[in-house]
Amino acid sequence: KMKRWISLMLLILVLAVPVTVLAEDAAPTVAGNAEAITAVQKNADFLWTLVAAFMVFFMQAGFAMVEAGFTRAKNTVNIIMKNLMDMSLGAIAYWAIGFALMFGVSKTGWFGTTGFFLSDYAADKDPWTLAFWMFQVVFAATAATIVSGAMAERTKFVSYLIYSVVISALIYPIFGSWAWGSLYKGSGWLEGLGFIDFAGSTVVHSVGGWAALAGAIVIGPRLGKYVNGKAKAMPGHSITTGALGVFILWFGWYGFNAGSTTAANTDTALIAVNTTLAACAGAFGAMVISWIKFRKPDATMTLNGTLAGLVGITAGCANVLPGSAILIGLIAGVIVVLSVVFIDQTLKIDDPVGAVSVHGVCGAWGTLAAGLFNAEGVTMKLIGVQLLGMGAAFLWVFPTAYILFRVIKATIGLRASAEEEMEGLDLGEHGLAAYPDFQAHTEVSGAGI
Amino acid sequence: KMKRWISLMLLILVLAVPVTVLAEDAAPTVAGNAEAITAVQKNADFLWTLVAAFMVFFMQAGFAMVEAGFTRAKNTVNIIMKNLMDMSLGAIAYWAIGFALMFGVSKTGWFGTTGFFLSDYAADKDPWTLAFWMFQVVFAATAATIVSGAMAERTKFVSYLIYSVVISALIYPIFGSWAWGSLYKGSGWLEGLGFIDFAGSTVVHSVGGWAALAGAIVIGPRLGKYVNGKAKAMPGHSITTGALGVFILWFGWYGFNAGSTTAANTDTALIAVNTTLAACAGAFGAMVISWIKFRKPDATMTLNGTLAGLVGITAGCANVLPGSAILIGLIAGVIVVLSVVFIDQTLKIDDPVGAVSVHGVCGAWGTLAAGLFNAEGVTMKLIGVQLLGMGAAFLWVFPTAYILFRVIKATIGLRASAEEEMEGLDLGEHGLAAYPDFQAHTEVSGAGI
Amino acid sequence: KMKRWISLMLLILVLAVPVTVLAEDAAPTVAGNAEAITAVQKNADFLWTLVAAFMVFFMQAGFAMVEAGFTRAKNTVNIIMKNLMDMSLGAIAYWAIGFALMFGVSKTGWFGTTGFFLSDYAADKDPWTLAFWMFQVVFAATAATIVSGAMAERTKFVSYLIYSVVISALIYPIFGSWAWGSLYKGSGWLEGLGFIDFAGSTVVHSVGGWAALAGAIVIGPRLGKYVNGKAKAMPGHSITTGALGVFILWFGWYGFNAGSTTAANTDTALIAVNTTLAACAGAFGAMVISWIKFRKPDATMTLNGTLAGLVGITAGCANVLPGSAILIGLIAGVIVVLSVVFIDQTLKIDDPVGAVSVHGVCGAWGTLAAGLFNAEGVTMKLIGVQLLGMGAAFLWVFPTAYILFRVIKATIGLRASAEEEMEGLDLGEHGLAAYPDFQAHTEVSGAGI
Amino acid sequence: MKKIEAIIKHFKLDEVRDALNKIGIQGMNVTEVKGFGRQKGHMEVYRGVEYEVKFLPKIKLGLAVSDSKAEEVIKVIQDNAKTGEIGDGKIFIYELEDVIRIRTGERGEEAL
Amino acid sequence: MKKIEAIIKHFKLDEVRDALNKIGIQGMNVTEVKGFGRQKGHMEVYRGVEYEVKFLPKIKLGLAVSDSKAEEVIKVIQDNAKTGEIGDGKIFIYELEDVIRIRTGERGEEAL
Amino acid sequence: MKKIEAIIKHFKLDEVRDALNKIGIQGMNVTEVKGFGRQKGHMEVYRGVEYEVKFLPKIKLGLAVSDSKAEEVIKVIQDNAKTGEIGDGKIFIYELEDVIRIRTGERGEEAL
Ligand SMILES: Nc1ncnc2c1ncn2[C@@H]1O[C@H](COP(=O)(O)OP(=O)(O)O)[C@@H](O)[C@H]1O
Ligand SMILES: Nc1ncnc2c1ncn2[C@@H]1O[C@H](COP(=O)(O)OP(=O)(O)O)[C@@H](O)[C@H]1O
Ligand SMILES: Nc1ncnc2c1ncn2[C@@H]1O[C@H](COP(=O)(O)OP(=O)(O)O)[C@@H](O)[C@H]1O
Repeated sequence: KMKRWISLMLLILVLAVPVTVLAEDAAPTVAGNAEAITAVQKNADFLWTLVAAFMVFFMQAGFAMVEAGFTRAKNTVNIIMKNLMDMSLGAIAYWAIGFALMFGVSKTGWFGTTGFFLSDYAADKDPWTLAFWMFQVVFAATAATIVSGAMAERTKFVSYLIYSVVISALIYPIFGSWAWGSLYKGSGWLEGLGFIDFAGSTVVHSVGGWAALAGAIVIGPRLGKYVNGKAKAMPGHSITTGALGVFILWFGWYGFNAGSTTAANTDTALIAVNTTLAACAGAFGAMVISWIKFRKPDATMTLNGTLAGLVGITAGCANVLPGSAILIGLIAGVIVVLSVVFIDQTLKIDDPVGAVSVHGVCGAWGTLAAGLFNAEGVTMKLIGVQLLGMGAAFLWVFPTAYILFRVIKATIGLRASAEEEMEGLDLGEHGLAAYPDFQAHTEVSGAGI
Repeated sequence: KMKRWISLMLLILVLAVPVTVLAEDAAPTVAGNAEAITAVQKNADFLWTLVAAFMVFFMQAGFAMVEAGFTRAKNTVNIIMKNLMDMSLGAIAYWAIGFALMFGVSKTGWFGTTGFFLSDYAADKDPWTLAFWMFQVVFAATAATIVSGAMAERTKFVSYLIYSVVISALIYPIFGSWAWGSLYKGSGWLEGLGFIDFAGSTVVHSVGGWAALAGAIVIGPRLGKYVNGKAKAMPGHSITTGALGVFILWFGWYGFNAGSTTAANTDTALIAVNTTLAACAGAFGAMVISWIKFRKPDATMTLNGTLAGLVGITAGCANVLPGSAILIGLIAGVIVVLSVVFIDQTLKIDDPVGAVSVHGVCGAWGTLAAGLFNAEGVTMKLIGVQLLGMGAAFLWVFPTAYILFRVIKATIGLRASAEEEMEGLDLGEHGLAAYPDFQAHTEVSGAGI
Repeated sequence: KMKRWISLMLLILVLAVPVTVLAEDAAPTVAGNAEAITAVQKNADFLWTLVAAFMVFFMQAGFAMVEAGFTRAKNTVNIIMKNLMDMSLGAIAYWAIGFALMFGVSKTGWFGTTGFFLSDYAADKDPWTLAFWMFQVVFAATAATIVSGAMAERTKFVSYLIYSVVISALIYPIFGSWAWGSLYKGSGWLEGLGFIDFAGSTVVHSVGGWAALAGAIVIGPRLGKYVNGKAKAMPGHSITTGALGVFILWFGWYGFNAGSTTAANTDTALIAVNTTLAACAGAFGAMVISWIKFRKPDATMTLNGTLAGLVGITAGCANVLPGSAILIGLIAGVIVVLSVVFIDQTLKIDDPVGAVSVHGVCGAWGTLAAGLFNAEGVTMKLIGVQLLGMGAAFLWVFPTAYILFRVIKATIGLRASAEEEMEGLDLGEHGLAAYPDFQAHTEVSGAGI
Repeated sequence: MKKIEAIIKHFKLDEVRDALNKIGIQGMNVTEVKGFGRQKGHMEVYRGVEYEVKFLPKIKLGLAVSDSKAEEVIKVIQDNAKTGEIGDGKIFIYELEDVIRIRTGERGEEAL
Repeated sequence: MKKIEAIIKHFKLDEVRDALNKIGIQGMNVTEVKGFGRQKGHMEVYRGVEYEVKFLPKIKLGLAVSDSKAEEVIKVIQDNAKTGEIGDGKIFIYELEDVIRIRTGERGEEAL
Repeated sequence: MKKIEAIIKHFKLDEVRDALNKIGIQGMNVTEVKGFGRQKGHMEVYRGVEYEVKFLPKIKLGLAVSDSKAEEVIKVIQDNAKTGEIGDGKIFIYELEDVIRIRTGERGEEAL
């Protein structure tokens, strides 16, 4: 008797669950318990998916700091505004259009056609639609924000806004639907073939990276970057800010990778460990190679290496072993250094923060590595599919982004005026310097010198 | 047989539950399972409530960075110390007094009278008291810290400390008990009427904002802010720092809003989505309006707009639809720009960081909006109650805060000496400049110029 | 009938669980439910353990900012690189060796001997091994990174790298195995005696602090720090950066302490509350004492005090009452100020950021306090064990670290050249200034002056 | 022509500049310097260590003016930079041999 | 000897310096100054408040040269700092009585 | 009176200042400048690109002294700023026509 009562009360206590079925019962039933269990697990899934999404959102701060720190002080306000607005406009565009194209019902396998303006939720009121959207929108924002770094210090603000809407509404979601559509209502041709890209080395990072490449090519180098064919160094204005950004990105990346389970399960452990080891190995690889090549351990390269390791493990974080993760990260760290130098000095494409190398090149590497180091064993077919996916990403993103930037250039113009660029975009575009009142008060350090 | 064993072991494995009831049973029972389910859900609730609380705590860093970045370098140490100490003293005051007034048993409906010094926990050892307190104390700290921005660059340090104890111990908790008391042991008159303020547009932000208004009025403008009746611009010293602060606040806000369920359930998804869209729309709205009004997209206004959108959605984040969230944020973004200009140039009240506009004004807007856009439909009565709540907040907070600041002014003094203000509060109040040894090493950029 | 179907579907929905047992059943069984419940709780445990680990990882950013902000601009790149690399190399070393020594099967009770290169996981594929490792590796990184602050502005980069591998691979894990080994497969002699150090006041902080002490002694003071026996002030270059670091550390500390349950249960609430109150009290204590001693509330001391409070509560966060937490933090805040002054001016050991005082001294205090304020009551035996543990930490870490640094000094050298030190390690070691292109654009503030 | 160099207090810059405008001064340049003089820097404490802030932040004005205008400029600076408190600063006068306006190549007085 | 002081635009520094190298200038020093002249600063808006950016960032070059070299140096600076637009800056020439090289104690011309 | 301008190494400032105090120097002002001279800046690498650090950070001291004190001051600066290595810097001496103390209006020697 007593016991029955207790347990009944307890059941009712399972507030989180709309326990309609149970309500009618006088006492808990096996079926009722089973339902309650599912509900609790579902709550945990929501909890994890959202916390992970919040961490991924925080990466926006990381991107803003990295890009601000690695560019010159006179363009800081501008780069920050770009990072803020590509998230702000991008999220609204993704709500209106992007999500539907990426995860809507897709007959063709090439893009979705249902769920614009989150209409799925309006229809069935299933909160999972919202939780899933929340997780996906911050991914879209990540892809979008990558470009700002590569086009920093010379891109017209308004033109950048247009770009960021287009990538969030069309370019990113369409490719995304090929590889991830079936995570919700879609069904992409690429995932159908068994393409492995767990958290988005290709879907997010390469996509962002190749768009960045197109942008950097179309807009051309910063004034004074190439003086009679020789690349000139244009150091950023705050390594401290840049490093903080990298740490924030690393932190957010745990949400990015481990959160991609969108379920609170035990797979997250392997993902977290792989993410950690790859990042560490990436930093180490980049430091060593830069030490050898440039005689000194280069800080900006080592920081890029950390990100390279993270990008590299993103695709395979759930299907490779920790040992492989170290290898993947290490190689990514080496690749990024070579790639930065190659793009900057050989291709003479001006990418102030190395976005193309970090996200585009290492994203490709990571996608390949997810196949090569697959714990379930590697097959020719798998490698083929991975290569196909990598190629598809490039062939879809680069041309479309290239055309986009060309069109912008031909119409409203892509680049700030030369005067504005020399004076700095901050005053020209925003009428505000980043450090208007900075006083070093160095008198105090009279004691410290 | 075997199966029984397994399941027994498994049950025992449910470590988190004080499984007294189960212990006696040889095998799991339906009632036992039901109890275990409740325990697991409870663990999830604790987990989410605490993680959310930690995120809200992190907003302290955001406030510190925003206020430091948007004020002048010579007052940076001071503003940081104020942000650190209003949390530190405020938390202790809230532990001793505030929590009891806000959530203690309240016969009158005007304030609680039990649970000082967390005595509830001492009594029944229910850990939920602690989890709930943890979530509430960071809210109190948020309300308290808002004021420092509006009174920045001229307020005496010790006077500020006194203020922050009073708001955390009395002003905030008493109003809070009217609207939220019943979340624990209290019962407020306002919530009784059906007042909607899910996460605190009014309870936290307006309260902070109106206290900030009182403070800014009583202390008066910074020296040189108004020269023969015209407002002068006093740009802050680091937009980078300010922007980082805004991103941190946005991140923490997810805990602030979604955490206000204080339960791991599926409602959090809608809240997270609304929070995101409102923030984005707020940034967009502020950017556009500033672009129109000031000819250029103003960075500090856009950053304020982001916060305005967040403040605006805080009340209604759980009861409006995503589409409405965009509208609410957009309007908040517009309001904040107009309000900043109006307060600064027409009312001639000097609020260096726009705290009154962001938290006070947009908090009021958000509270109204929670009624206007209520998904369950809007009634005249509801709007009435919302307006009543907004009015009650102003009528309680502004006078009490005004009196408080007047009393401080009349006794120990509220404002730093003119010399100190001109020289900067850092040296005067703390004997330390914020950037004592800052060297730009610009020689390196010889290459970069 | 219908009902059966529903519940079956629901059960299958419990995706997270490898529901082999259930699969065979047509309908949910009591035993099956019990198993499912355990699985859900397990998922929650993973979720919390990993989220906490990510927060602790984020402390690396905090350490980097604190150490960068509190040292001079010319050594900023170097200190950041050290913080980045001690995590990167440390994690790999801990994966290869450290974890095995700390948590492997330990016959002797002095160190583990199994599980190198995470071989435990390779063997049984139990994901918990990975989740647990993830949580532990960030602790190791914390212990390792403490030293960089005490040896800042003069330590050769390569020598620091070697040190950080050794502490992460040997010094920290071996002590850790004494106190925490049994959390996994080990069994340490110290924990056997009932030593209380819940989250690591001694295991992590004192260990790091004593290693820092050894390092600071062996390397000697910075040039110009002691001029004919008098300590000179060498202010850091950005209080803003340092303060941000402290806030980040505080945030991460919630993961550090509350996460040490490595289970999603209700104990976390008390831990979170104690952590909060101790940090607040620590800031308050340090502010007051510095105000008295130095005539003004010292910002860097108050920030140190916050950390002191956190270090102080780390050991006892789970076994003392909130009231005691305030006392513990308060005392820690006072201790740290006295200790910094004593070490700097009396012992004449140059510890630029006060790492020895914050982590070493307050770690010891916290360990003692965990005994003194034990809620279950304090016994002579308990105090004895606590003292024993504190002593053991010092006697193990200080000598080994001292020898390590001496060996490095005797071989590849520990200290940068005098020229390099005067010019700054950034240019010498990394060929890059931290703020190469910093322009204050003060012209804008013409309006603001 | 004369080169006039004035060390003034930070917060006096606006006033002095406006006053100079009024008497039609075409140009000047401003540098942030650290000053050391009778006005001794205060003692401060950093992490428990006492130390003297020896240098105070000052503003250095540099103006090239015609001989005829010199005295007037000096007077204007003095009147507007003055607080009467120690640390107000100083005005230095030098002989200026020649001036060239880069843009036009003009020399001497008309280059001012 | 002469002391030559030139106010030039920020982004002209590299050019001018390289040109001076070519004619064998041994040394100089550079200071960041804020300039005020014909070229008026633009109006800006901060949080809705209009204000004039009165001072523009400029670079001040300081060189000590022998009388014989002075004119050449002036010409080189002028040619390379010139954009033809308002705000190009100015060159000031002063008499320099003596120079000492700290390292060696040499005085006068050979100390340059 | 003389205006003495000295370019010295960053870390020599404290020494020089203290030495000048000893011989009773009332005032001076200090500016951070970037120096260019015999002491060539080192080559650095930024993200794989080699570039020369052409300017080195130096400290510029400015002192106005009476003719009688000039030589002594010069000697003190030279002795204390000297490391014997290239890059020690230089001392420049100019004729100073007049000085005004803003606070009091005193002119000439007593204004120093
Ligand atoms: N002999 C000097 N040479 C160069 N600058 C000086 C000299 N004396 C004073 N100054 C500058 O003038 C400022 C004010 O001088 P100070 O003696 O403090 O006040 P006052 O001029 O009112 O006596 C000093 O901070 C310093 O920058
Ligand atoms: N009389 C002056 N004394 C000192 N510096 C001056 C003077 N006139 C101009 N300058 C400097 O020269 C810079 C350019 O002068 P400006 O009048 O703007 O252009 P321009 O010389 O082409 O007419 C100013 O920004 C200022 O730094
Ligand atoms: N002709 C000059 N005019 C102005 N400043 C100079 C001149 N020559 C040298 N300097 C300054 O003196 C500093 C030291 O000169 P440098 O030639 O490097 O060493 P040294 O004087 O020992 O030969 C330079 O960095 C520069 O700031």
